[in-house]
Amino acid sequence: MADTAVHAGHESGHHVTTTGLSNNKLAMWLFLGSECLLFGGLISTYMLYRGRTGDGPGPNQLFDIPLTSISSFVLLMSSLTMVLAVNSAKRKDDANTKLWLVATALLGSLFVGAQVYEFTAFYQEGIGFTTSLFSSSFFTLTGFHGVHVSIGVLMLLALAAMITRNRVAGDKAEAVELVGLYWHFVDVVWVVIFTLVYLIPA
Amino acid sequence: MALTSPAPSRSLGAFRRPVEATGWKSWVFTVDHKRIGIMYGAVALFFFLVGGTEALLIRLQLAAPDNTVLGAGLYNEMFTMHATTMVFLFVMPLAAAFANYLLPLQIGARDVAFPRLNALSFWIFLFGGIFINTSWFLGGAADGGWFMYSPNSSGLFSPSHGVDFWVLGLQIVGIASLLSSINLIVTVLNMRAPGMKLMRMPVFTWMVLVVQFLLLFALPVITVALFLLSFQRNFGASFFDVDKGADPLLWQHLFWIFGHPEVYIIILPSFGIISEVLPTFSRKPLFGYKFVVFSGATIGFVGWGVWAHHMFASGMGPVSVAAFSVATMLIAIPTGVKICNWTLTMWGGKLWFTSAMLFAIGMIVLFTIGGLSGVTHAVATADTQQTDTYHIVAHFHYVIVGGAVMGLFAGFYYWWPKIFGKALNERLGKWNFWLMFIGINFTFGPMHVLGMQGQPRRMVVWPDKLTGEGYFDLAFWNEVATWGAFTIATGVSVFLWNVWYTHRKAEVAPLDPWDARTLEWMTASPPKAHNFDAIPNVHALDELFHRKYEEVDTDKGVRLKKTSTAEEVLAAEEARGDAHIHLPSPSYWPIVLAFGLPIIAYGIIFNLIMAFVGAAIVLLGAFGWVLEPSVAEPGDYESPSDDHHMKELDPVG
Amino acid sequence: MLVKPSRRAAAALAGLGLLLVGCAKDAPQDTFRPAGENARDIDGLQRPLFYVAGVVGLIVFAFIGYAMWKFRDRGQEIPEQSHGNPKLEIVLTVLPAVILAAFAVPAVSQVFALDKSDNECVINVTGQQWWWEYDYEKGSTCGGVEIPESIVTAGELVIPADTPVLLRITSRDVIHSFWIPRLNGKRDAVPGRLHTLRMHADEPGIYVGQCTEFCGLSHARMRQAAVALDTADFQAWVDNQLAPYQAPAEGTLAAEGESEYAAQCSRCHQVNGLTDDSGNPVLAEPDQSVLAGAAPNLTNLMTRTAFAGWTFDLISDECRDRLWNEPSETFGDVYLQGVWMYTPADATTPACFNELNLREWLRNPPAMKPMYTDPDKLEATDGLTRGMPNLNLTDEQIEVLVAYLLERK
Amino acid sequence: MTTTDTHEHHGHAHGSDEPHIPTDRYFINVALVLALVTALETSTYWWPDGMQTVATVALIIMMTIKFFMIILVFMHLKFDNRLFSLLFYMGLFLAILVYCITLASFRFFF
Ligand code: HEA
Ligand code: HEA
Ligand code: HEC
Ligand code: CUA
Ligand SMILES: [Cu+2]
Repeated sequence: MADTAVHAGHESGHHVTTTGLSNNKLAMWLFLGSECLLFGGLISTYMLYRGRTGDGPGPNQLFDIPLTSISSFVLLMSSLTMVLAVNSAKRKDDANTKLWLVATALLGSLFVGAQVYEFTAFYQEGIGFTTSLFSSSFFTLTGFHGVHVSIGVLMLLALAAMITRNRVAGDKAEAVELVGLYWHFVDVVWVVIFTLVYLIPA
Repeated sequence: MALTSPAPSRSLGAFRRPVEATGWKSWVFTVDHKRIGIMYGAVALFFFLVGGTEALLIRLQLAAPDNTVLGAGLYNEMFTMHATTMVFLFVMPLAAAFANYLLPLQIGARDVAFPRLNALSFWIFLFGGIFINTSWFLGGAADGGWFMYSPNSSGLFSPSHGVDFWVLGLQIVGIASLLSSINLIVTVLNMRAPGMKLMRMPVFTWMVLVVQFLLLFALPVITVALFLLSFQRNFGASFFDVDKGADPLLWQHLFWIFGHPEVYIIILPSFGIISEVLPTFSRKPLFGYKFVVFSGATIGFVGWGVWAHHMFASGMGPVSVAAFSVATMLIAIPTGVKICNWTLTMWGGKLWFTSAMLFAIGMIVLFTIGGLSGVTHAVATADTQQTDTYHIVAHFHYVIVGGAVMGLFAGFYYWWPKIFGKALNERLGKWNFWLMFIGINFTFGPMHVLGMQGQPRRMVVWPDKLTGEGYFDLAFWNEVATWGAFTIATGVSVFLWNVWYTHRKAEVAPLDPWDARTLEWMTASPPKAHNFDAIPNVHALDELFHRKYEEVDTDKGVRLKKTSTAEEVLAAEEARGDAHIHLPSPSYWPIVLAFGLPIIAYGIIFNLIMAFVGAAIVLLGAFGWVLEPSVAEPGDYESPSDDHHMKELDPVG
Repeated sequence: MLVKPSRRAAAALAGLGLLLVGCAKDAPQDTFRPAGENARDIDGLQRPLFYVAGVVGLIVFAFIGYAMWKFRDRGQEIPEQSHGNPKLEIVLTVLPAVILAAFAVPAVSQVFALDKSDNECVINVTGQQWWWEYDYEKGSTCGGVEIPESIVTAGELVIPADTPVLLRITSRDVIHSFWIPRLNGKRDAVPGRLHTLRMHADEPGIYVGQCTEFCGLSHARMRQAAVALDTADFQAWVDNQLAPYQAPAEGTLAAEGESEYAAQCSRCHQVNGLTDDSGNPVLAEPDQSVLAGAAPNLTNLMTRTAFAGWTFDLISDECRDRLWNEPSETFGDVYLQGVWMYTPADATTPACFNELNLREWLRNPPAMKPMYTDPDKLEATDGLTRGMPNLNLTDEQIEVLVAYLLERK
Repeated sequence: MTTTDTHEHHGHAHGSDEPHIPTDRYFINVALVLALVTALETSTYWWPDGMQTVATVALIIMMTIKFFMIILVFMHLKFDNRLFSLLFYMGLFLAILVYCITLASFRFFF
């Protein structure tokens, strides 16, 4: 979305907006507001169907809380590294920005890896995507979240690469901040999922 | 983003950036909101003819009892696609067309906030629309009705690919709307000219803003529903599979949480349009501007709490029914405010009955009829008699065709000279209006009777033995409705003729043919690529009016006198114009990226390998997009600072 | 032809004239002609609603019309640029609010009033593509009449008049909606859910309806009727439904039909009391052939007036018209005779029997009513049909089957 | 939406409205608190069965705390322009509203 109309007479590199706020950041927040309704729908579907396990196992037999707690913790910490990346970028400290971006991506990948492991473990216990309503809605919800994390990892790595090759079009610090907003949001969604799906007994 | 960033001009080496200012390439790769708006409009009108032809086939089938024009299967596909086409491929994009074209002009901006994203939205919409309609040729269209209730929409009960096309197509079109909603909200919040405070924005801009918020928050809900359905149909999940314990009402809730805001998405742009047209042709400001704006926002908000009025007979329980019944009645209040304000705008005015004005007044009348029947549905027990009968079909066609479509036609007549430099013919316009106005009443008026006499909707045949006699002769009323539909079609044909006629014959229209009031009339017609030579400074609501008129003392007291013409206002503006203006440059990537989406969708239906190819195209598009600076390097492209290329431009082409 | 304007239009206009002198014939599903308590309550709220809506509309149009005339451009000055009048706005906001509040109160209380579900006469109603099945629960009492055994019928719901009846509605496949306009509003039949709907008919008579939730291919041909009978007639109806099976006399066409039936039809349809050669009851297994897992029970087919989703008449048009217009006092007597109604006592064939329809049905059901029965296209359902397939019966087979079915009365 | 009304073009918008951004140290402290809360959350898994209701309530509260800490601090909503909060909270509010009503109509809560 590195894209904007240009007002006349301001060729200084910064365009002026009515509110003084960045177009890109407004767009990102709007998008995140919209995502609330997306994840809300998926979470509600899960809540409605979590008890409908058919002949298959239910959440209580299945979830490995210690493992998920660790991966939740990993994701939480990736928010910290992300915010450090943003701060570095604001200081125009490219080296540290890249470092923290890659660290965030690594933590994110770790989380996705844990999720893949979790899914395979479930699969071996005989619960697949189509086993029951519970399983379908569980995999859909966590899968959607996983895809969001994966896209985030891709964006982080791409951003790090672009910073290395100095090919970020526009305000670098803002680009980092935008990816950061997305990343934190994905984390926040997991905070909700972790509690509602894993910790609160069905 | 900024211009000064270090970025190579030919990001992918092989490709040169498109630079054409004329010819087909200047349209296909354009990022100009005006051209995108025109393309949205043209495509939407095309789909109107498609959806209208489907409507005519429906009406032919229903013209007589036990008729045999369409078979049951085809009929079901027909009304499903009629509704889908009309709602998602006609009214929404046509509103997007007006919004795209006018919004930047009305707030005094050079373009929308994200021009390439804007182009992307258009192409995604176009490809999505084509994608859905190819289902007709690839094994049959969707046949589950436009709200696609589960479990009838599952693979078990609708095994053809029609529903897959519908699901994936709406998913694609939804992406387009979501992106453009973000784009337009940012535009309104951030791209306003100096002095253009929120409460100085034209009402059309306001209503479009509310609509974009509705889209922003409603689309993800149907996205969820569509994902659940396609996971069920294509990947074996069981979200709506009752045997596995699913509850089919989940779909209904998800659909209508989206679906009800959707109906306000349909109507609010027209509310905005007529709020521009009425003041102009009454020579008075809109009565109660603040109330109109505020009630529009209220409608948008309350619209979130009424969705289950579509489910009064679904058996969701009396508490829910009662609560939603009351909530639904509430919504009549802010709408009533608008009706009153429009009427009072005319009150005491100096009315000029142009075609645009007639359409606007016709819109109020027809919408009021539809709105009042809406209130009769809101009383839940009464609705259990009305629901799923033609009484409902009457309601929503009055509000949609009588409200939204008439409003959009008012917009055509009002803004045509702005957009194309030539005014639509007024004589033909009046024929257009009266044929449509009469046709609508004859088509949808009798449906009130049909419904209350017990004719349910979505019935391919209606048995002769169930028509009464005289007033209750349903066969007669059905026949009237069919004649009415053809009257509407004649009206629409007159419109098409008018477009052609104007394009070929009409003279160039004056700069300010209607003595209008808002910023978009303060620039050339059609506007230059960069909209305004100098970004206007705004001092008041109805800025242009205040620049044209002054209060002067006469012997009869204070009178309004026209002290300068629009031409003079424009000349003064141009005189302080910037010499050099950079505009965002055309780009390949929007159309490339958009093209990948239907490929993915075909792939999901027919062959997963194809889906990967589509995904690769999307990735390629995204990659090129991110690396491409928004303005071409000087070597690539010199942005026109004069309007020489606009002269060569064929506005309709 | 698609549009047959002249004759019908003329008739309708004539009818319109007649209406003024009060002789128009109502459409059978007229919601403005409630025939029972529930529908009457709704009507009592709905009518004032329409009147008020109409009056509000007229006021709005009068204002618009007046403004259009009064303020048309007659060369007057550009009017004063007034921006509104907040006081007036508030009045115009409060006014509709008051009107709406006046309707909200009865609207809410009626929702709860109509939702009561205590009742001793319970009938289970199951929708499926594309017909309704009724199951009178064993042991319930309807209008003083005991139901000693469960009774299963299709299409035509027989209830005691002037007695509250509770329907318990569900579905076996997709969503349907049960609606008898003159008796009550609609209630959806949702698979996996049980919904209740109260029925009450003041007087004996026939009240027709239609499935109103889109349910696929033959939604338009999924109809139903409620028949109300007074206590004595209802008792007679129940007794007849539970009467023991009467095998056709040896050597008749019907007897041939019985074995044809056992061979061809009994895998889907049930005729209670039918036994095979060794005396074992013949039990249908519709779930082996039909997706919904049921086919109409044919034990007393000839007591109904229409079949196959109550779409095709089992009685002739004249008899139907006569029956529908039968005064309530005599209605039950006529109705209980089934296809033998209006038949002279000494006649050997039923005067009202619409044999043509039934034959056509047996010859090729999907041609008469669109259904999913083409074996090549039943992949999604593993070969189970949705509806009755064409069994490629010969004329002789149809002949004997009709004879057999004619005795299912 | 008063913030958006004050929109006369300030010379260089970016400089002037740049929100106050806390130091790295501050963020690390916040992350420590978050980690602590997560640990507490996880511990509910081993709480005795009799405390289920208490655990549920506690979990919801902790979830809310974490949610808003991340939103407000890590995503800078607390320091940033109020317009961002408005846009996001609109979505959040509508999501909670419509989905809770939906679940309520399925008798999810009672
Ligand atoms: C443009 C689209 C649009 C608009 C604006 C509306 C507006 C309204 N609608 Fe409509 N509606 C649809 C499109 C729309 N609808 C569609 C498409 C369907 C069917 C979907 C389907 O099933 O396929 C539908 C169905 C529908 C139903 C479900 C019916 C059913 O299926 O059983 C209900 C029930 O309450 C309803 C109510 C209302 C109400 C109360 C309003 C109100 O907003 C109307 C408010 C306006 C007025 C009331 C008139 C002006 C006011 C005054 C003059 C003031 C004085 C008024 C009073 C004192 C009453 N609508
Ligand atoms: C934006 C929405 C919209 C619009 C504009 C319309 C417009 C029209 N609709 Fe539609 N309609 C719906 C939305 C809309 N409808 C919806 C949501 C449903 C419910 C579907 C469902 O139940 O699932 C529905 C259902 C519906 C039905 C009920 C079907 C049924 O329940 O069985 C009918 C029946 O008469 C009907 C008729 C019409 C007619 C006559 C028009 C007319 O106004 C159309 C006028 C336009 C034209 C006639 C086009 C002009 C055509 C020409 C000039 C011909 C030239 C052709 C070429 C050059 C190719 N509509
Ligand atoms: C594969 C299953 C199947 C077989 C075999 C079958 N039917 Fe049917 N029949 C049905 C179904 C399903 C319906 C309901 C169709 C509808 O109305 O949509 C039906 C409806 C009918 C009806 C209408 C009943 C009513 O009250 O509405 C009659 C009569 C009938 N069948 C007669 C027969 C006869 C006679 C035979 C044998 C020659 C037969 N059927 C064989 C499945 C079957
Ligand atoms: Cu059953 Cu429609
Ligand atoms: Cu609605």
